[in-house]
Amino acid sequence: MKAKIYVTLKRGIHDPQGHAIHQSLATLGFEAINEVRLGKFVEVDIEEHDQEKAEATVKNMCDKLLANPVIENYRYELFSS
Amino acid sequence: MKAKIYVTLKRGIHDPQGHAIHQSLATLGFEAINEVRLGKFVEVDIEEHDQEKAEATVKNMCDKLLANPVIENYRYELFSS
Amino acid sequence: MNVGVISFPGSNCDRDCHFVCNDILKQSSRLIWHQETSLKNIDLVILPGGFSYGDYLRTGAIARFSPIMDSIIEFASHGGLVLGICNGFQILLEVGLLPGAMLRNTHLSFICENVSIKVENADTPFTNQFSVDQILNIPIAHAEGNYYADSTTLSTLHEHGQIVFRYCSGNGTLTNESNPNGSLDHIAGICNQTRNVLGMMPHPERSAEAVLGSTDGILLFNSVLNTFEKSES
Amino acid sequence: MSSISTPITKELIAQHGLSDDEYQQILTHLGREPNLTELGVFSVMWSEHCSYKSSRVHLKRLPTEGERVVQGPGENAGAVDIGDGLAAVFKIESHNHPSFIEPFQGAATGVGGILRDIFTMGARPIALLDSLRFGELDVAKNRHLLKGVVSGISWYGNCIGVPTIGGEIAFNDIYSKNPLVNVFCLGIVEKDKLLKGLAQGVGNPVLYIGAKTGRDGIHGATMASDSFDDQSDAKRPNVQVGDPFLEKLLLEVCLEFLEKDLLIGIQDMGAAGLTSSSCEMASRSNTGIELDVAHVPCREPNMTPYEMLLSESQERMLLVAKPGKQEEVIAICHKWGIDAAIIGKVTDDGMLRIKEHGATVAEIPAKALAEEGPRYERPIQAPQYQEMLQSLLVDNLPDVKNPADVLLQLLRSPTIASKQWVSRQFDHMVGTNTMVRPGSDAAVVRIKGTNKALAMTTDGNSRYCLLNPYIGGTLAVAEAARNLACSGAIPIGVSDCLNFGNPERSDVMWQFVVALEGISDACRHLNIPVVSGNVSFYNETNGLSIYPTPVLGMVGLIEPAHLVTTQWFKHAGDQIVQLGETNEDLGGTEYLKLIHNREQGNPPWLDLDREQALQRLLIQSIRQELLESAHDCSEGGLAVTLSECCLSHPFQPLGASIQLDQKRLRVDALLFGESPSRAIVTVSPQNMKSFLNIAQEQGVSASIIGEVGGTELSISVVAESKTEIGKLNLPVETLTEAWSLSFEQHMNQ
Ligand SMILES: Nc1ncnc2c1ncn2[C@@H]1O[C@H](COP(=O)(O)OP(=O)(O)O)[C@@H](O)[C@H]1O
Ligand SMILES: [Mg+2]
Repeated sequence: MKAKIYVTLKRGIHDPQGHAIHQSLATLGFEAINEVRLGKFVEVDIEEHDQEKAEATVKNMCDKLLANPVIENYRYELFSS
Repeated sequence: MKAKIYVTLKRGIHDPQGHAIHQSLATLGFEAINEVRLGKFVEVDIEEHDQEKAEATVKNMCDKLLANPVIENYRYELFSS
Repeated sequence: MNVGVISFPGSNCDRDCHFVCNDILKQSSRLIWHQETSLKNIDLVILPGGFSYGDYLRTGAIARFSPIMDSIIEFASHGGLVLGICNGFQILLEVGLLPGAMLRNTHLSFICENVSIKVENADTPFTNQFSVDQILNIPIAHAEGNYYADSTTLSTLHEHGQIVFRYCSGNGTLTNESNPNGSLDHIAGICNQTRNVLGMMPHPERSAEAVLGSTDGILLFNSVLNTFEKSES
Repeated sequence: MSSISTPITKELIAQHGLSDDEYQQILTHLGREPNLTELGVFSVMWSEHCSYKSSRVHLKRLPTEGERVVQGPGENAGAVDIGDGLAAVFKIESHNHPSFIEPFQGAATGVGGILRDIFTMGARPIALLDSLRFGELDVAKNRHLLKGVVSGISWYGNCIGVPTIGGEIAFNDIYSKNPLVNVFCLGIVEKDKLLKGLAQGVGNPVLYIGAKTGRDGIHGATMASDSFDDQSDAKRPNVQVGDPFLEKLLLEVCLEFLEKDLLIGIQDMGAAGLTSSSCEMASRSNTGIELDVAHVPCREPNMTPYEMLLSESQERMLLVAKPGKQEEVIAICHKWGIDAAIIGKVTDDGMLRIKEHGATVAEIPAKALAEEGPRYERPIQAPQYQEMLQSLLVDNLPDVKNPADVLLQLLRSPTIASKQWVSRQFDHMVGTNTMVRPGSDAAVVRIKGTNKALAMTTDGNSRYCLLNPYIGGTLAVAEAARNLACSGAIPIGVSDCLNFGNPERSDVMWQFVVALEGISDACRHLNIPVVSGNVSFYNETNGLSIYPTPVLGMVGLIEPAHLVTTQWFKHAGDQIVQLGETNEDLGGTEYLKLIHNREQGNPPWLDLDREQALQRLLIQSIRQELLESAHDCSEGGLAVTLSECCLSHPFQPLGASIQLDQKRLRVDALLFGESPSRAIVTVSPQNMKSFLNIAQEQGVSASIIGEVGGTELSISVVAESKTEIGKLNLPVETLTEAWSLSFEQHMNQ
């Protein structure tokens, strides 16, 4: 299966990169923008056809490595490949 | 509206980060993984209620700033906030 | 004193730390490959600066799973002295030996220059040769030194005197201009509650010799040596 | 698709950038028609980039020998003996075009490439420098390019842990469509352990280590060929992505091989990757190499031999192991977590033979590819506009009215302003060797385990070269050497990066040949051997070539290590001495360009004997500890040089009061002219007598022009009648503001 994982900074944590993108967009003339947040997008191709097992694996991966719980949240979607 | 933008390396472009994550997952015991690719996930909050106009803006932003057309592709989704 | 400097793949200040311990401090020091698991006879563990695993994904995120890390956790839990410098600090945060996390510098760029830091706690195994409020001139070199912790963690740090170094101006005041990376509360270095684990972004090993422009950093190594010698006698 | 069956048409030949004549030569070398794979291999190896076909006959002119030379041009990098059984290994290389297409990755992979050139020689890299040219910063695109290039260099160099200790940046519109990114690297090796790109010992195993091969950077000309296009274009990205982490591992692995003495030879896979490394190693050793591409670690499925041979994936090495050592080589690679595979063996028939699962798919004499490619003596003709460029009637220009204003403008111009915005993005201290950081004439690193230090600099002034390529060439060498001398170092070797336009144009070729003559003459006179270098032609966009831009990366030796001098004023009360003479040299100056909007005139003639005397004096008096500071006088002239002496102190700027005798010169020439062979030094009062004695012995004109101290820089120009005819009075704070904030302001506009 394929997992798409989105790792984002928790609300309330200042996101310097998102902030910089926001500013650059403004100088490029994109003015009506309220906020920009930058996160990571991880695509993982897992050799597992069982949805539930795949989900457990993905969750485990995120908890262990892909996201840092002090500052980040994650969310994922699974697709059969 | 809110835009969720996914920026990924084009197929065939070497992704050292994805590769390192893949290897790390393997040493952590996640063995049945074929590939990991790392991309960016940008959330933009636009002050625009017209779907079409918002879409044009987002596309424009991606072309101009958010994605590097030489090595990256992008895709986006729009939601009313 | 026996020093063990951990080499992770991508560490690049490991040899510099080894040089200071071995050639300047004249202590026995060795590089320990991250896949080793023994810290036998080691009195001080240094997690050096660099880009372990390229800093890919997140700084320190992959290195924390190196085989040696379990031994380091064990070593620290028995009071062993652990010093994390720059990337080493980031690894200590990721593995949870120190609280908090590291974000990108607010200005986003890598920054390499000498800064002033102020000693907040001179009563640790790493800082006993300093005095409180002493101002040190010391190099930093990082893109992610913007320390973050939630407010509860921050008050705990304050309460237990865990903030060891803070960025300051040349005369010791805490100004925004003298905070090079946007770090929370100007934090440049913290220790754990038992004081035996220290993480800091500035590089004491780069300011340990007059030919390199500053010797303020050597006092940190002298402090550790002093701690060690006291515990031996 | 089978490349063997693809017919070789005229069109296909042209798409591979080969001329009819070159194709005929291929037929002669092979004694038959090439197949598509072979055509591809010839096309890359005979490209200008790999074969030096337009430059090779001229490069012979460079002096490449000297007592200290351990390895001259012809290897991955040059090497110079520095005593204590050690050699300094160094080279400079360009990555101009990739950096224009994708500034971040282009510059990053440029750093990766030059690092590999150094550590394949068995040397541990200890310093990087970068020489950059961009269009003016008021254009957003140029700022974007600069930002990308700087972060690319910073990312790669910082990550791998080699300090970027210096370099230079200059701006001119001419580089807007063709920026230059040249990177210099230096490493240290035990002299008798130097590794070379050799493939000796028939039957010895050939190994591939490092990153997997992908379809990166496969030659542009060949991409147009649809005969093998079974996938979409997107599958053949022309941009390579760097992996500094992997390169760091490769570096450590290579040094471990050296320590354990496991190798016969090694070469990095740079341009034309697998092909160039294998045929060059075989050719140098008068052997052959046989490879089976089926064993090559690949990143993507279904790669053809053609693609594998031409791929320019980064962070890969080809090596020949000593007999029986291949397993140990592989074990070390695995310890560090990198791929390694035995892909072939050394043969005795002089052929580069490529197989795929045992079946031969290409077979070419290695020498035909590496050494016997085409050589051109292209037509040379001075351009008609040359005379117009050189003619300048200074008398028609008004002399300076408000020197203070002009000085501030010069200090603010990005070419002269402080480059701290750039250099602080580079880790310039990792390795704990950096004694002099970016910001002085040359950067200095100590060599641990010895009492020596090495000074390094990169220099080149393309406007001088445009106006007079010969003088420009000599001035570049002189300035680099003078920068080293100001730090106390004796120049011991140089690596040159020759960035020029289209060599098929006779005027460009003329610039090349004449500039090279200047460089050669100056190096010969100053006794500095050229041990390595790089030629970058075709720096041209829409028919417009860049200015001729030779860049020199020069290395000097300091011994004992502590006798180092920096450019900034140290103590109030020190006397300021001008060494060398100021003449009416306004041609080609920054002043003319910035204030009068002219890039015209003849650059100042360089008297090599005088230059040498000045440098001897600097080195000798630094060794006798007579100088407190020494700063080479170059762009912006005396006024800028003095300002820099005041300002560049890392934490304590100092003022100075100066009195200059006019000596019948225009005031602008006196203050902003760029006469060569000058330096500003400071001497404490008690050392002045000894110093002036040595200056006299060496025949160098030395005049005391002022004193360090106060919070202002004041310069007063006095005529023979003792009347003051020009005056400038600026608080150091004002100068600092102009000079140190300007770059950032330009970048953030
Ligand atoms: N301008 C030059 N002056 C002296 N030597 C040069 C010059 N240009 C190239 N060389 C030498 O020619 C050889 C081939 O250079 P190059 O093709 O740039 O090497 P690489 O394969 O590492 O890219 C090297 O030994 C280099 O030092
Ligand atoms: Mg090479």
